Order: sequence, then C-alpha cells, then structure tokens
Amino acid sequence: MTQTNTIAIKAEAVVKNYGAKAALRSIDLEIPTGGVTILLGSNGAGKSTLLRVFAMLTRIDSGNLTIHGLEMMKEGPSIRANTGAALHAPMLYGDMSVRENLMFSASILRLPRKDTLIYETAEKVGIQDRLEDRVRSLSHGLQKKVSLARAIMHEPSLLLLDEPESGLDGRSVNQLDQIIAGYRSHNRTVVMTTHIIEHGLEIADHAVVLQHGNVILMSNDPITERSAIMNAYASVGAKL
Amino acid sequence: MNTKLTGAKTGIILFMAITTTLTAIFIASEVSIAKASEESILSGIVVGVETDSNGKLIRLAVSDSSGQITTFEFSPKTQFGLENQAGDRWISSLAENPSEAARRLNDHRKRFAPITVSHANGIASSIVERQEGKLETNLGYLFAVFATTWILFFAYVLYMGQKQRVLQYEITRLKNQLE
Amino acid sequence: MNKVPGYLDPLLILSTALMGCALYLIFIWVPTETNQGAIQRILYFHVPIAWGSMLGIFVVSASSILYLWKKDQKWDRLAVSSAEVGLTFGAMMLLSGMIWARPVWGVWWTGEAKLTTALILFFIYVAYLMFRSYFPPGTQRQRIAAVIGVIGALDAPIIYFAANLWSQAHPPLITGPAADADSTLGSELGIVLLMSTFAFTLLFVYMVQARYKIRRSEDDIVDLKRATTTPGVS
Amino acid sequence: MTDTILVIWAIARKDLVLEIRNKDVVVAITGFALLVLAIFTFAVDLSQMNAKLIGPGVLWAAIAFAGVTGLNRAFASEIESSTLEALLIAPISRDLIYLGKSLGNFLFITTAQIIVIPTFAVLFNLIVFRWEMVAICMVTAIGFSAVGTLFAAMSVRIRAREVMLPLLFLPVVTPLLMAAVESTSYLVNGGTWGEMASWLQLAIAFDVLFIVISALIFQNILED
Repeated sequence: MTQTNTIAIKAEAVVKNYGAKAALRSIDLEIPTGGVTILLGSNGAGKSTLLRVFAMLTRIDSGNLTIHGLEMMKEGPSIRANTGAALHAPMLYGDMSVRENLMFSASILRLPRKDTLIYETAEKVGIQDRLEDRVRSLSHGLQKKVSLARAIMHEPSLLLLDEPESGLDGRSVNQLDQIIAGYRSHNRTVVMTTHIIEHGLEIADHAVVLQHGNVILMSNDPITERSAIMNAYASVGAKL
Repeated sequence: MNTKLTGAKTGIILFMAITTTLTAIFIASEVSIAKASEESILSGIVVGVETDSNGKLIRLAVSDSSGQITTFEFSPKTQFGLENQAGDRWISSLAENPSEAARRLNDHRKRFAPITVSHANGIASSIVERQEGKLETNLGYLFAVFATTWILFFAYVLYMGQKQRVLQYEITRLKNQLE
Repeated sequence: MNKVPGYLDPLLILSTALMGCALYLIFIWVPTETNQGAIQRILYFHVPIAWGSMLGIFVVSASSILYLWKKDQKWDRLAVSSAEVGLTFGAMMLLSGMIWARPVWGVWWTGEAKLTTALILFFIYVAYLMFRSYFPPGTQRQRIAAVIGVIGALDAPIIYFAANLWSQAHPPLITGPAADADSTLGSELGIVLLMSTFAFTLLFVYMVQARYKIRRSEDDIVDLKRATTTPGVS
Repeated sequence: MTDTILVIWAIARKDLVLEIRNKDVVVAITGFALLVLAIFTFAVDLSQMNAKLIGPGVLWAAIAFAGVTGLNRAFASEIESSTLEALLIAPISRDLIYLGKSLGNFLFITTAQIIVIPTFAVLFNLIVFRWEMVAICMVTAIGFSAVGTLFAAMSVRIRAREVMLPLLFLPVVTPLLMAAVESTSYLVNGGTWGEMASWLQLAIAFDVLFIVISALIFQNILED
C-alpha cells in the first residue's frame, strides 16, 4: 500500500469495446494523488467512458485498474466509498425534492448527522435556498449543482466530474473552482473532463489528451507545456 | 451463381440420401406387408362379451360407427392391449390369461371405450385400445416425423454452411482492407 | 485456413455412419411393436432428439457458469452454439412428440408433466437467444445471457416438479408412450435406442462445433471491423 | 446488519415516495389486471360452476401480466433519469440494491393485489377472503418481485423491453403461477391448508431459491 500516497489511479492496458465499436483501445495511465487531472479529447475519444470506468459503472474487457492501490474488480465497495462522481446525466429523482435526493444518497452512504451535512454541502455549491424544490422544476445548471453536491457530500478522496461547468453561470463556475481548489489543498484527487480547455488548463495539475480510445499525450506540467497540449488537442479536433 | 457444392453440403446431401432411402424402403415394405396379409381392421365399441362357465372368453360383439354389429371368435394366440380407466395398459394373450381378458372387455363394454380389432375369417388376432386410423395412415405419421426432422436438420445445417461462407468472405474483405 | 474439405470432417463421417447403422436397426432389424405398430418406431427418433435438447440445455448452463467464473469468450461462444443447436433439437422434439401423440393418444398435446416442462424450457431458450440478439453489444450482453442460462437450468427441476404435481391434480386420460413401449420388445429396444442416441449425440456435437466456428468467425469480423473503422494510433 | 437493513429500506422507501407522488407502477398493475378481469366477465359464461373452474386461472393470469407491466415501469423510470447509476456509484454491494428494489416491487404488487382480489371476488362471485389467500398472495408477490426485479434490471437496456421482459419472466415463474392457481382453486372449492400444502411448499422453495440466487448473481448484470 506504499503507492497509495502517490498514485490515485493506475491503468494498465485497459480495453473496453462495445461490439465493433472500440471505446478504449489500450489505456496506460497513472494519475497522481492530490491534484487536478483534466481529460481532453474530441467527442467519442473515450473521455466519458474512462470516467465511467473510474466510477466503476463500466466494466473493462481486459487490462488492470487500481484505485488507491486497490484492485478494481475485487474491492468495489471500499473503492466506491471514497469516490464521488458527477457525470453527464444528473442522476437525480425528478419527483423528489433536492433535500430528499440528498437525504437518500446520505442514507445509502450511511453518513451521520444528515441534516447539517446536507445544509453545509448545499451551501458549498450554492443551492441552500432551493432545498425544498422538486428537482424536476430546476434548471439544468441547478440540477448539475445538486449532482455535484451529492458527489462531494461524503468528502471522497477521488472526485470524478464530467464537464462540470456546462450550464453554470460565471459565479457558479467560481464556486466550482473553489470546491476543486479545496480538494487539491486537502491532498484529494480530482479527475475531470472539460470543454472549456483554457479554463481547464488554468486549474489543472495534469492533462491527458485522448484520441480514438488511446492516450496521445500526458503532461504533468500543463502551464509550461500548454502549447504542446493545445496542438495535440487541435490535431484531434481537426480530425472530426 | 456458384453452383459448386461445398464439402459440408455434399456430406449432408449424402447423409440425407441415405436416411431418406432407408425410410422409403421401410415404409414401402411395411405397406406391402399390411396389404399382403388377409387381416382387416375394425374399430368400434364392445356390445357383448360371451364367456363359458369358467369365465373364459368365447365370443365378442363389436358395434362399429355405422351401428353394424360384428361377432368375433378367438384363438389362443389372440393378443390384447387394453387400458383401464386410469390409462394403465394391460398386455397379454388369450392363452395366458383368458379370464382377465373377459374382465377387461366387460370393463370396456361398461365404459363404452372404443377398441380396434384385427381379424381374419371371423377370428380376432389382436384386440387393442382404439387406434386412430389404419396402419397405412399411421405410416403417414411416421413419415411426417422423419420428414420434418430431416428437413429441419438439413435446413439448419445448410443455413450454417451458407452463413459460414458469407462470414469467410467478409473476413477476407476486411483483412484486405486492413493491409 | 482449413484446407480439409467439409465432408471429410471426421465427426460428420462418423455421425453419418452411425446414423446409417441406427436407421438400419430402426427400420429393418427391430421387429414391429404389437400395440402401436409401426408408429412406435418414432420412439427411436424422439427419445434421442429429446436427449439432444436436454444435453444442449445442460451445456448452455455449464458453459454459462464457466463464463461467469472465467470470463473467457470461448465459454460464451459454446453457450450460444449449444443454445441454438439445442433449440433446433427442442423444436424437433416437440414436433415429433406431437406427431406421435396424435395417432397414439388421439390428441396433439396434453398437459402431461414432461411435455409441459419441455415446452417451458423451450420458451426459456427462445428468450435466451432473442435476448442475445436484442441487447446492445458488449460484455454486459454476455454476462446477462449467462445469467439467463443459469436461471433456466435452475428453474428446470422446479418446473418439472410443479408440472408433475399439476398433472396429478388433473389426471390425463392417457399415459406416456414410454409406459407401453416395452410391451413386446425387450432387449432389442434397448440396443436400438442406445445406438440411435449415440448417433444423435454425435450429430449434436458436430452441429455445435460447426456453429461454434461460425460464432468465432463472427467475433473475428467484429475485431477486424473495430480495427478498420477508426485506425488506432499504436 | 442493521446497516444493511437500513440501506435496503432506504431504497424501497425512496421507491414508495416516488410511487405515492406519481402512482406509476401501482396504477399500471391494477389498471391492467382489473381490465383483464372485466373483459373475462363478459367473454365467458360465469355461472357458479364456471367461475370456480376458470376464476383462479383468470385471476393469476391477470396479475402475472399486469405484474410484468409494473416491473417494467419500476426499472424504466430508474433508467430514464439514470438514477440507477447513482445507486451503482454508492459504496453498497449489488445484492443490497437488488433486495431494496425487490422490496419496493413486492410492496407495489401487494398493493395491487389488495385492490384486484376484492374486485375479483365480486365479479366472479367467489369467496376468497381467508387467511389461506393472504398466504398465497404473499408467496406469489415475493416470487414475482424476486424474479421480476432481476429480469427487469436485465432487460432495461433493450429497446423492445416491453416484449422481452414477459418473454423471460413468464416461463420462469410458471411453477409459481401453477402453485397460485391450484391453491386458489382449492380455496374457492372450500379446501383446507392440507390440500394446498404441497403447492405452498413449492412456492416457498421457489421464492427462497430465487432470492438467494438472484442476490448472488445480480452483480453480473448492472454495469455495462
């Protein structure tokens, strides 16, 4: 377990196919602990699939994957206890209020002091006024925020975000940045995809560029290697 | 169209030829046996059972579907294959068990249960539970089973052969494309 | 590529030879049964076919369990192949049984336990194959199909037990053909049945392996398509 | 242990809350079952003899078909809002998700039975309000939800799931249906516990087997 401190996610030759469609061809990747990693790539490059694999929603066909040094297939529940995810769909019950949705998540997460916890988390993402509203009546951006609140409620050491800025206004993006910064300062790991590449590169410690289910670039210093990343990203985009 | 037969197809056709020929030979011989013997068949319900003082069978009266009554006598070799109400079948010959045969026939008479008698010259050679139709029609059923079975097998194997060829072609095409 | 022509497949040759022997025994060697007459010869066909369909179900469940355990594609291929062949045998079992029942029992179908069980298992395997063709591709499909295979096999004894209990409550007016089949034929019946079962088992094995090869080709095509559609950066 | 029960209950309660708000599943089951019963009342002659003979079969066929519709709904809503994924991300083992969803489905089917069976008793003019009937309904509802939850979860990603689920579900629950129909037949003819004992035992064995097997096997089906 010595590597637990340095490597959050380690992927070796990870493959995922859907019939004749290859989602991930052969992914080798090491994501260090305590930083923000952004996944870049055009649509269908495998970003979302990779996030779903990390969230254990998708089973890999072959290869090895360890999260915090734990083998994915064997220790599912203990990995998931330390993972929070806000993916593409908000994953909320439309006919329940925001509070009920969070309450439900808190009870399947077996968290203590649920009421205070829910209020505190709601405050962090700025939805404390909307707790009694039905989720169905909320805008897409607000639903995203509720989804984010659910993901960070149990303060997981690994946070997975799929395009978290989409649908958010400027102030909310700032709040998101604060949450992400808070994660980094607590030596927790954030893995996210983004379509606002400039903003992504500002907050990222590591950047990964994907194309056709392969990793084509991995940078540990996105600020200085910015142009290389932009080039790789542009070459991917040009092929679309 | 490619008319050349593939290996598997040839094998299957040979296989079919053998099985069909054997089936046909058998059915033909069976029909001729049935025709050659003097036996005829009558189906109907038992209307009278005559026994001697020991309860041994002497004569049997059967009414067919048109209401005509025919009387049969027995020989010691007469075979029985009769079911009781629960459907258990009793099989014996007159020589083995004459009184039980009488009891069974009386049971059929009371229940109006139909029987089929094979007879020649007024002597019954076998008395069994009513059979649907005659020997020849039964052979039709036999043939139907064999025909459907082999046609299904044959169609399935042909389908597999066809599919394998299409797939093989597709594989070659994709491989060429990859090079 | 396989250079040996298909008709030289030793399995096909062997099963053809055995089937020939079995047919000789069925049609020429074994005497006609007195009660049912010539129609009784369906037995030598019906029973081995029914055995083949049961064998298919057994192979499906065994390879499904192995697939869930080992996650190896070959077990999945074996499961599909034997499900399809087993289904063909099952269809023929039902058909031959019905055609036999008509002259002997006077009905095409009856609520007897064995028939009910066979029919329901047939439906379960129809559902198994339909499921495979409807579900979007990926390993999830294979895992779920394996689950259905296991469930189907587990359900079989319960269905049989229930159907048996059912037919006791609603007694049919006739008994199974097997009840009066051994009336005038003793050892001859056993020999012919054994021979015929052996021949049909070989035919089953031949068909399963032919289907397995097709399945493998299909998988190869999927792999090739994946490689050709979007060339990877390797 | 209490933790486990709390998680199962949390999932089932969430289903109940949603059900009380939009009444999707129970309305689907009850509506369909009542419709089938109503159609039978004029499709066949319901003299006393006939009602006893065909009533149990009609009742359970109606509940079985309606149950399939309800089970489809129960999982489809979870997929449409992709909330099933939220359950999958949570650090709970898959068997708890299965048990929680089954408990919810069991409660829906029971609710539907509470509405449908009195209606059946009135329409078919049969006396069914006895403890035996409660037992029959319980074992059947448990078996339906045990098998149905598993199969609904399986067929949820199929476009034609409305067709696929009954095709999978009905053959597998045949023993349970036979048990329910036969026990109900004994019941409407004034039978005793003893007469239906073997059927109830069969149904209980079916329930236990499928709950255990499904909970064990459920982990194989949810992730794509």
